Amino acid sequence: MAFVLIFLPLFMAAVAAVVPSDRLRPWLLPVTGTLHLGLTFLVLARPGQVATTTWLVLDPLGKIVLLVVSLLFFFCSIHAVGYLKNSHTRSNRVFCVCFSAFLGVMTLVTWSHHLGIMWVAIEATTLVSAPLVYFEHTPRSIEATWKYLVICSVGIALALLGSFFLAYASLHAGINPTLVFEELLQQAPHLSKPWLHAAFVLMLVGYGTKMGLAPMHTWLPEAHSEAPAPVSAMFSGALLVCAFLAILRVYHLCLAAGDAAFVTPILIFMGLFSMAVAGVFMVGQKDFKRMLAYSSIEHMGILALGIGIGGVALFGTLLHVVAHGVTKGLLFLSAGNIYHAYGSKNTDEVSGALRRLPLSGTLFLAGFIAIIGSPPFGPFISEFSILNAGFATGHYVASGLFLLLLLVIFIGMGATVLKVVQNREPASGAAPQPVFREGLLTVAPPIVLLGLVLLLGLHIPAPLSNLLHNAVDFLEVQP
Amino acid sequence: MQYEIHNGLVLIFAATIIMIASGLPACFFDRRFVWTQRLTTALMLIGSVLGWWGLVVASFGTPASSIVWDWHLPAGHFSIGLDALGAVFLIPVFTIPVLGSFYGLSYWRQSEHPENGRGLGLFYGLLAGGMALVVLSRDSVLFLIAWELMAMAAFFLAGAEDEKAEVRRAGWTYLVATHAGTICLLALFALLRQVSGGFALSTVVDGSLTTGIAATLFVLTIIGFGFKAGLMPLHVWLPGAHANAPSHVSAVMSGVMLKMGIYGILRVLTLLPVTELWNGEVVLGLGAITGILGIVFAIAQNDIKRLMAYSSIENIGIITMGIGLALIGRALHRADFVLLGLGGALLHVWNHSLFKSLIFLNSGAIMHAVHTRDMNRMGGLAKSMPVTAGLFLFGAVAICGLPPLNGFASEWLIYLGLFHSVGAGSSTVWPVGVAAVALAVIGALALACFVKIYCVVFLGTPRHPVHGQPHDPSRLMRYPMMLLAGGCVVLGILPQLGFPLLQNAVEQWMDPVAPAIPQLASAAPFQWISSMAMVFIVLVVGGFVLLRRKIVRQAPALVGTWGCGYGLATPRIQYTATSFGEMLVSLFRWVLFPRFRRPAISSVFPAKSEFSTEVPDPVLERVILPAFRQAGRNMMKLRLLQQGRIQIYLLYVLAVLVFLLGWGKLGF
Amino acid sequence: MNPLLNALLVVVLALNLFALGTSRLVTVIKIVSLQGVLLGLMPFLIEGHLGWRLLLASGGTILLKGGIIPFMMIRAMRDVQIKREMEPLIGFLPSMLLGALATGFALLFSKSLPLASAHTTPLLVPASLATIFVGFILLTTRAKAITQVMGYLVLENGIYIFGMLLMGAMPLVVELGVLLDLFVAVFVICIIINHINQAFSSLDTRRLVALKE
Amino acid sequence: MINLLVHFVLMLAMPPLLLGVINKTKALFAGRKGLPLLQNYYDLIKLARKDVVISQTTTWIFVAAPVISLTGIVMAGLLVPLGPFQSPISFTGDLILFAYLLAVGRFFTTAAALDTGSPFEGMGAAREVTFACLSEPVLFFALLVLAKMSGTLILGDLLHAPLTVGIQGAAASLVLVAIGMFIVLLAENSRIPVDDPNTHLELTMIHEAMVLDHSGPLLGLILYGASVKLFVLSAVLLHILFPFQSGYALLDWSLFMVEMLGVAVAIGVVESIMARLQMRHVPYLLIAAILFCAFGFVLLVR
Repeated sequence: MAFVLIFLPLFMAAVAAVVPSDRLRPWLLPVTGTLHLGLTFLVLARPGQVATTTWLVLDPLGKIVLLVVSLLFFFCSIHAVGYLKNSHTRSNRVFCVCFSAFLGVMTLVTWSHHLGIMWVAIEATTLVSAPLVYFEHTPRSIEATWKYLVICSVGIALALLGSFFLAYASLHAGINPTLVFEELLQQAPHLSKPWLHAAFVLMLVGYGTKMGLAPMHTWLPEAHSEAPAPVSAMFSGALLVCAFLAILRVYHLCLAAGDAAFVTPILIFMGLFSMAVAGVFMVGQKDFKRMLAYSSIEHMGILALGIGIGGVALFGTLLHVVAHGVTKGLLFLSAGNIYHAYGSKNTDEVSGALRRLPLSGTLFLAGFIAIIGSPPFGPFISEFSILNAGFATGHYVASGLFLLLLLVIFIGMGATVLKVVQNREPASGAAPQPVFREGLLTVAPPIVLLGLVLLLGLHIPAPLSNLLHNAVDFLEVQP
Repeated sequence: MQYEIHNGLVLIFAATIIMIASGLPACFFDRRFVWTQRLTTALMLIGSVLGWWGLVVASFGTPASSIVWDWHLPAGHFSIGLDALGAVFLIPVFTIPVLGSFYGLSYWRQSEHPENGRGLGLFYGLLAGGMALVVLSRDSVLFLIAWELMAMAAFFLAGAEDEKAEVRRAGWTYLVATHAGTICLLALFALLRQVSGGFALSTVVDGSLTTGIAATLFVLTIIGFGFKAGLMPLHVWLPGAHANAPSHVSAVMSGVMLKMGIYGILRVLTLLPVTELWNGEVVLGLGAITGILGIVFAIAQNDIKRLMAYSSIENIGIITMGIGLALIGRALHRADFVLLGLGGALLHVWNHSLFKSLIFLNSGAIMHAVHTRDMNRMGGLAKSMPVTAGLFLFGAVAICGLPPLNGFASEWLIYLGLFHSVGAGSSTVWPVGVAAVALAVIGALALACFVKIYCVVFLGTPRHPVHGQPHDPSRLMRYPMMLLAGGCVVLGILPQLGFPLLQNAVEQWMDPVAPAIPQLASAAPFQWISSMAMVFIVLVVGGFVLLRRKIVRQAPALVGTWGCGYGLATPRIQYTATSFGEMLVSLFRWVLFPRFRRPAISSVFPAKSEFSTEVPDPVLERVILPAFRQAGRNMMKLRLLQQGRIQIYLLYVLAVLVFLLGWGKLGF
Repeated sequence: MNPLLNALLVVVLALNLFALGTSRLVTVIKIVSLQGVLLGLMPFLIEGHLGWRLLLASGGTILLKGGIIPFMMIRAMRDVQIKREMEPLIGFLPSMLLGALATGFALLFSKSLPLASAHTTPLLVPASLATIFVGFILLTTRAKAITQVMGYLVLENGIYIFGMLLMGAMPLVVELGVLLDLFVAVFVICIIINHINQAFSSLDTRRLVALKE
Repeated sequence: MINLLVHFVLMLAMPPLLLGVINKTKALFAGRKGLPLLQNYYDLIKLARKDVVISQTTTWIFVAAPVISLTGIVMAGLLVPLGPFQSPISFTGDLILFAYLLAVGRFFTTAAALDTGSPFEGMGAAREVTFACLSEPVLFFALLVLAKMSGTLILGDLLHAPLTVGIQGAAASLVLVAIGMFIVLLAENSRIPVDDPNTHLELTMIHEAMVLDHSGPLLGLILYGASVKLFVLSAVLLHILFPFQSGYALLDWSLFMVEMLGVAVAIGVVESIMARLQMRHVPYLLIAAILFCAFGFVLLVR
């Protein structure tokens, strides 16, 4: 099963590489997405862990991330067709190949239960997505790609060192060194503490770079703002979460080793710090795609905070993984439409989106209301339960700061969003030729995503909540 | 699954749903179909009628009727309930919005506002239904959902004309304020859940929590809901939003939505063991400050709708004073204080929703006639639009709390409570006494304020040529106002009508350990007020008729106003809104910070020039905005973190690594 | 065989300092490739015997780091016609001294590490730490894109050295995967470098500061 | 029953006499012969017979205002006990109604003034409402002191507090309250030093400026209402100044009338020996009155 899920997109990538027609090739993406989504549902339907080999196991955590990845890719692939239609200036071969390969390697991340494999897969995501960032071929996009490549590679290299430390911790404990997750989990209590802690820090910093925790986030705004809308959506909703999954692994080990007291302060600090940095850069942000990127940093911070608080907050955190992914997809896709219609990302040149693009503008606004965590949308439920957990576990200061930062971020984000959607259209017709029209392909995905966000806020489907509960139990399992 | 359905609750819930959905059908039709607006209004009407029906058949015995459904949220339950306290607040919800929506049929025609007409209808329904849901919900999460539904709908309503910069600014201020409030509420409910062990808004927290937690809960309640209610330092959003919203929306916002903040405070206070004296004194003082400053700011305004908005703040202050007195009563276990204070507050909730909506609708009619909100350009409208002028007079007299209209009834109750607690020699005599005097000052200032607005707008002669002949509005706009004015009269002469419900609500609010509560009717001999009011009306009408007949019989000589010998009196020399308020403004200069624009007299024969004053909101303009700008500037300095050098970025990674390794104290 | 291993490691450390000291890009590339080759040889010294798995892994390493990567880098360099690193953000001598300090620190620091008894004598741990530090120094002080890539490679080498400690832990597939990643990374980077040169007519990363707040 | 009748008669008939007494006193001080004591009655009768001149700018408010304010004042008078006797109407909380009935009159008088659109009357109206804002707290502090003393909320019993409860312990505050109330009496009835009833410089007037345009019966009603207001407020003041009771109705009534005339004389004396304050200094006087009464309250409850 794993191999099907992983190699299907890679195979499709190969097919895309040979398909000659620029007009037909994009349609391979939705096909891939649909098949992959279907298979994903089949896998998720299976109870408990789905083990293919000792290295490729889909545990409940992986299931959640896989769901997000596959779901988001499905919508982004549809949107991508419309997107490529609108920008038929250059060949989209590289785009299609890398985009579906991207899906393949991310699927690998979700399955991998061997930290080495996981490292390889995450490094691979960087490499295959670099050309996607570079799609526009503008100097800015080159720069973004360069920073993305170098910073992430360096960070992930550190994560490799961290993985080695883990293996060494097991070796030091007198077991023969291993990177297989199950074995580490069983041995967790015996692992040598110093090496385990060092490994945790290294992997937090390393994968945290990829996940976009401040201050290692520096590549993120650039990449998100320069990449095409569907790619940004995948980055923010799926890629970052894959890195988060890697961090969850080592977090899980620390929990199993009974080191919660060690990881908690670090994670809470990193989470709040990321939120604070995001807030600082969101206030007065003129580039609305950068603004969304910083909001991703903020939400990664919330995830870190959530697992830092731990315990009852885990459910909310995992729910937030899903809610944030869906909402951010909605936001990036609608923002992409707005960007296309105005040919600018700067709020000085973009206004009156509600008038020029009634649907996309509304979707963008709704997505904003959802992402700031106001009811009745999904993120509200997750953030509120994290908050409750924070109070329940006595992290009063952290919870207070959490709320304060939420307010700051709301102010920063709201100013930008309202500038975009409200007011009349700019007098100087900055509209690029040909004039962008909202097509079914570009508007339907965000609409459905909005429906999902609302659903998450009003009524979490039973299967999903079971999935989340299993994941929480899985995280809290003590060998 | 627990079912204790009383038909009343079911009807009201249905009404809520219908209201929420009332604007929806129109959205499926083209903006050219003007009849969709009538459809929306019809749905609002159906909803309100159902709601009233439900209120009539509902019984407020114990256990209070409630519906609980399981709900797939970590929060758990979809639980709604109805009790006397809720019913008190549901009455305005089912009254004002429907009137406003009829008014809107003529005031905000779909045909004249094609691009935002349907949206306005949609959010109008959401606002009304959301408010009803706020009152009904018995679960924190559901409450928050309803709360945010209401707040967001109000934002989109206030920002209906978002092509105007002023409107955008006002809307943004509102959005930030309401979100800040919501943040406090999140903290409040999270903390509440921790001490009460659940999200249910019906489990009373036992008194066994530390004073620190109790104080935190209390403060969070006051701040969180105070933002919505418009308590004084938190009122900053209110004037702008009310002034820039369409008039029937302002009517609903000011007449009903502000009360939701009051409702929230009262509802949460039923759950909290707030039994300390300082709580009550703080609320009382807050109310007094809100009342006085609110009305002082109102006097200083020249924009008719801003003035009304500030006067809403004043009335919220009066209501808050009542609540403060009730809290003091709770702390001292004096049932009569609670009865009079809370009874007066709740009665004032009704009264304010009546007369404030009346005058806001009225302001809409005025603006239709003269196309401006600046009172200095109005005048003499009583001749061209007599009905509007007459209706406004009802609102003005009522809002000053003058007998025989309803404003007096509620203020009288609060006065009674305050004087009682002074006479009874309770341990908080002097704050309460000062509060009583503050209420008196509020009354006097309110009188000055509404003499100003009524006379400057309707009496005298037009200060400025208006293009087109101003005239009374259409029936659709007149009838709702008439109904509201009628309400003012009825509640003014026969407030007893509401007593059973109020009594019920007060008894429910009072904590069970308190002594038995006396009957409101016995504590406040309203039959006297009623009879006095009727005598007063009879005497006045009789005297007026006689005098009128005498004057008509002798055919009075109609001449111009005597200019004290000055022959060339022009309308320009009349007292304007600014000049009328000048003395009071200068009395309160130390808090108002008025801005004068004086013409500079340059030559011997100076050219024509204008003198004007304006009083922007001091809290907003002098405290909050500067603080925000400063914070923004500092954040810009921090932007240097992201200055583009990849080498620096890599250093960050290394630095964090070293920092965390050091912090972790890995025991190497 | 520790003496020989340690000798190799000392050479690696020396190469680090050379890499820091030289300004000619070709030299840096050659130094790093030589380092890679040495690393490829070490497993034999540790394992002692020859297994096909070992051959494959080490052979891959030697081939990639000693052959393919330098080849690609030099080609890229020739395409963009640049010879030497310009004056770095901190001079060559200071960065050398810094590298020396880092090496010394690594040597002292690794004394205090709780290492398994088998790993106390060989210089593996200090060498790896020192190499990682040097890699960071290169990454953060050099301006030319190519030199930064070199820095990344040095960093990677350092981590590889640490990997020596636990030969068993890394299955072949993973090792090959790591190598593949490395290869693709360098490949992509070379393309990007090319484009950078076309777009900015220079490889000075200090010009890549358009994206900032 | 008799007392009730007497109450009505006195309240409706006596007020113009007070004005006469005030004028007489002033005249004596000025060494003039002065108007006859009953002059004000003659004026009222004359005005009642006169025709009305009405400005076109006015509306029905202009005509209704005098009626409304007179009604308000008279009904307020029914709540105030005269001397030691009970007031015709009394119920819990009527003290608030008392204050607000006076306020109703103020609302419509000022409205009528602005109805004419004349700058001078607008000026007067503005001053009237402004100073009212300062005299209201005085009245309420005074009521609070009495309420605290008597522990009741019925205006009648409340005003009788000095009589029934006795002034021991509250003497100091009562003195302060009396001073404050006297100032309010002067201000509310537009006497010197706040206002000058018979100046002819419109710019300096308050009450007189508001009625510039009223004529005939309208003016009559207004003047009469003003005098009744003077009567009522003086009656209130008297309860604090002279809480005496002989028990014989006749004696008490006559005593009360003498006291009233005494107050009138006192006002006259004040008006003769003081000059009118500058308009911008009036607030200080009223604030002083507020402080007096506030101190009285604090003294009582400390």
